[in-house]
Amino acid sequence: MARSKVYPGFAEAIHGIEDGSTIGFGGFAMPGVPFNLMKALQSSGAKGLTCVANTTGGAGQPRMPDIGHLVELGMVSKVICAFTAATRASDQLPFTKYYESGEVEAELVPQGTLAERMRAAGAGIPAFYTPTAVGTELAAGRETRVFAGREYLLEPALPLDYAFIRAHRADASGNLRFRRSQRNFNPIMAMAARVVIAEVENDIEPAGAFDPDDIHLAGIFVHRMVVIPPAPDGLWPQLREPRA
Amino acid sequence: MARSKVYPGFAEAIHGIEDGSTIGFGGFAMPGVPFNLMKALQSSGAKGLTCVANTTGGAGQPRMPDIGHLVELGMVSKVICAFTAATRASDQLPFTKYYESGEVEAELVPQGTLAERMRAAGAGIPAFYTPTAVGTELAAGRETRVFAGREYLLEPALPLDYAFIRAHRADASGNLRFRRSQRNFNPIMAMAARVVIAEVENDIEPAGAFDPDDIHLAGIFVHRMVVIPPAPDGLWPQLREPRA
Amino acid sequence: MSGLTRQQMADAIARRFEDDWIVNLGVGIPTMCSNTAITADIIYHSENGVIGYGPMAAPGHEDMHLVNAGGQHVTLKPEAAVVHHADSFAIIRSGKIDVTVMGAYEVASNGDFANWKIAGAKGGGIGGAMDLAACAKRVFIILEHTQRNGAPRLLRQCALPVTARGVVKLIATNLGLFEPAGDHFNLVAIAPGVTLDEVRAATGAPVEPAPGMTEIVP
Amino acid sequence: MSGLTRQQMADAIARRFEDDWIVNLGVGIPTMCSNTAITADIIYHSENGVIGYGPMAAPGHEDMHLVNAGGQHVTLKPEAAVVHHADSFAIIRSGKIDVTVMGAYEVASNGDFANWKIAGAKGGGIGGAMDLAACAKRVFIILEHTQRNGAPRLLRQCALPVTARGVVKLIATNLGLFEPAGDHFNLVAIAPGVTLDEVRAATGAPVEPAPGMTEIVP
Repeated sequence: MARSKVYPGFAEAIHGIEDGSTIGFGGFAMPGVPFNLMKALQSSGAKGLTCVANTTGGAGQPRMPDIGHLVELGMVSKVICAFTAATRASDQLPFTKYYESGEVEAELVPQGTLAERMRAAGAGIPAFYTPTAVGTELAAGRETRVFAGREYLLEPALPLDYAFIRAHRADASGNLRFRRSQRNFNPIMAMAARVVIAEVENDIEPAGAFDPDDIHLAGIFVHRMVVIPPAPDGLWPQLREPRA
Repeated sequence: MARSKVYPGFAEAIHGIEDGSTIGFGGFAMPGVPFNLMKALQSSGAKGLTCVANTTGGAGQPRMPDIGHLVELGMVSKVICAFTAATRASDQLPFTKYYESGEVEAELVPQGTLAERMRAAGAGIPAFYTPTAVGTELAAGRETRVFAGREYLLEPALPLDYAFIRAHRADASGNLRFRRSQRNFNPIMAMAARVVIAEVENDIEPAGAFDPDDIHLAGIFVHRMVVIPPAPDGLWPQLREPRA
Repeated sequence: MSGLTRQQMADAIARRFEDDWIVNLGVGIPTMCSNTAITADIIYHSENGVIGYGPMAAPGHEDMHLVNAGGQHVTLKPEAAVVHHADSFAIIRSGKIDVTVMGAYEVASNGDFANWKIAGAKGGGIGGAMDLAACAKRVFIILEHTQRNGAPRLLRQCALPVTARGVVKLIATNLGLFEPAGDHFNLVAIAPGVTLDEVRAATGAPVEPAPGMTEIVP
Repeated sequence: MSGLTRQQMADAIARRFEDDWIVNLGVGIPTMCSNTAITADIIYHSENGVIGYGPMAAPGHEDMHLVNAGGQHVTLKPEAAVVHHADSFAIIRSGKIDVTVMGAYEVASNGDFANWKIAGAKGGGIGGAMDLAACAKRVFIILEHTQRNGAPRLLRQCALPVTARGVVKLIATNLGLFEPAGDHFNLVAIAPGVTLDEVRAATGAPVEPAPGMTEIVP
């Protein structure tokens, strides 16, 4: 008989993250970010992490758990993100100070390449070619190749040890559904990861609750699940404060 | 205002297929095969086609429209399939005679590589590496490369001019849903194609009929749709006769 | 010589959209294109996998699961569909975006532009910009014609690290609409109350009036 | 010396399945593994994107939209999920299939096997076999020990073009269970009523009884 995938709390669900692990954090802006798992990770004592996400975080208010917090706690050795600095000269990300001091490494990756590198890892593809970033600073010194007269950049797969994701609904076998733009990086990070830990916004439903045609991420990819409690115990997306 | 994507019949929907086109036919075994579009194509007069599908067809009974029919009509110059010969010595595919005589070319591609080559075309990836077929006759003389100690084969994208697909439900904007294993190659062939023609098993529903989270192929990929009439006017999957 | 407002710059771009185009709007002024009243039937695509989004959600009616690439709470049109990030960028990389409209720090007459890295910064904010710039059928740029200190943003060559090379097709600034033309910009349409000499003085590359140059009707 | 029936060969393989394994069964004898009564909780995966299928559909209760990779009408278990072909092979290529069970024309003591091309044929039938063989965690093969004319199918080296090299972990034939061991096969378990000499005589490579060799209980 298969073991239950449901864990009683976030700390239990993230137990055993090894130092030096590569962790992907799903989400884009607020929707689909595993805020509760990220918060629990802050207390885990893990060190030397490589953190993969769209952004290092911290540009908006209210500030929710992000990679920047893990950096501030000295848990991170490297980030792999599509945003590693603010895009407005007047802003500064929490991460920036640690990056500029050399305390933390960063690999800046175009968002589509980031997504595709994880998709490749989840698809057993070690490397692929993309037109993105050709002719830019990011391609400097790297391998390119011409196909049908156009130049492409070789990009390696990006496998993850862990994916922390957030879903709207789950059944007991781990089949997940995401709502609206909550889906974003979550399914592909799950496919790229060795161990997938999901925080879920609704109570876990019995296996068979979803039509097999309507599952966004199959249960074979999902190893641990935790139901998010109502606020204030659980963290939920907030409206962003308007920018000046 | 956007033009209607709904066509009155199969002949109208496939009108204008140019000689020399590359056409992908969705489906795996019976589910999801665009039988009606394939039948209409037999009368189109198109020549020199490159046909892409899981199989050239004709191994089972009852025989439904397949690539073999197009070959028999002299419409095909090349097939790209995961099955180009029978797997039982006692069987012979309709295609075989034409292949052995040299009348038609064939590219035999492992099924996962076939799927991924079309997925790559639909994802703007000109080429990728796969472990499949390394060390086999299919890799003879081809480019391989070692990543992390394992050998991989370079595979090019496979773009299509047309994808003929079959779906269960559609809305007026072309959003499609497939049922059960009907999904198979259909969405990825659609993503790889310049023009996508879908036969649909139910009446076209108004835009908004599906939850945006429950769409298997977004309408931006679908250009022409035809509703399949009830049998005998429309072709529907049949039970296969048991093998001896 | 103030020229167009930010909304008017967006309007000048949005009026170029054609029926059935799939359009991706970048953060900032480009998102204002969706406010422009146009007759073309447009499908808006957002990097985070939203196909067919509509106007901004009214305050108090935000769907907390639904944002566009700028993090704004949008609404969905009836034809909307949601995909994951890899499929969303499959759409982008395979050339299905008819136009991407982006902001920029600099744009050059050779079609290069720069919008991901501030001078002197370590790191940058690329987001989806490099994928869109390399792969969309058309790249349209909206930016203020000059920096706050008056230095030009339309240049012969970009000084900042570029986002993509040779891809920009059309530029809207507060002074007009421009097309990169190699060693110069063609001025396709000029903002009302602005003179060609003023445009030339504010531009870091030669500017030639295009044949049939018009005045923008804001 | 007839040895095991086809179902008994499948049973001998299926009893090696472990809890939570994701299992892919090839066309022919391998599909019979799903008839074997085992206690392990298995998830069956089919190349056409069906994850978590169950027993064959009862005659008259077939779902015309649902087949496994062999084209048979199966049923779905409550935990089932459907994906498209690219995602299905993403699961395969990324190594998430714990075991693939396939038929073969030939299997060699170096772990090679051949199942896609008949001698003298132009073309072949690969299907998902090369992806599964190259990428599954374990490749188990079920085949009749000899051809109809008595020629061996277990060889030192494959004569037919191979499907993958060095991947086979376990082989069930009507005469026993074997492991490729380089220059010979280890006989892990022998079919009842069959002698080691009979096995050796029917095999095209040396056969050594494995330490602790057992007799198969059909």
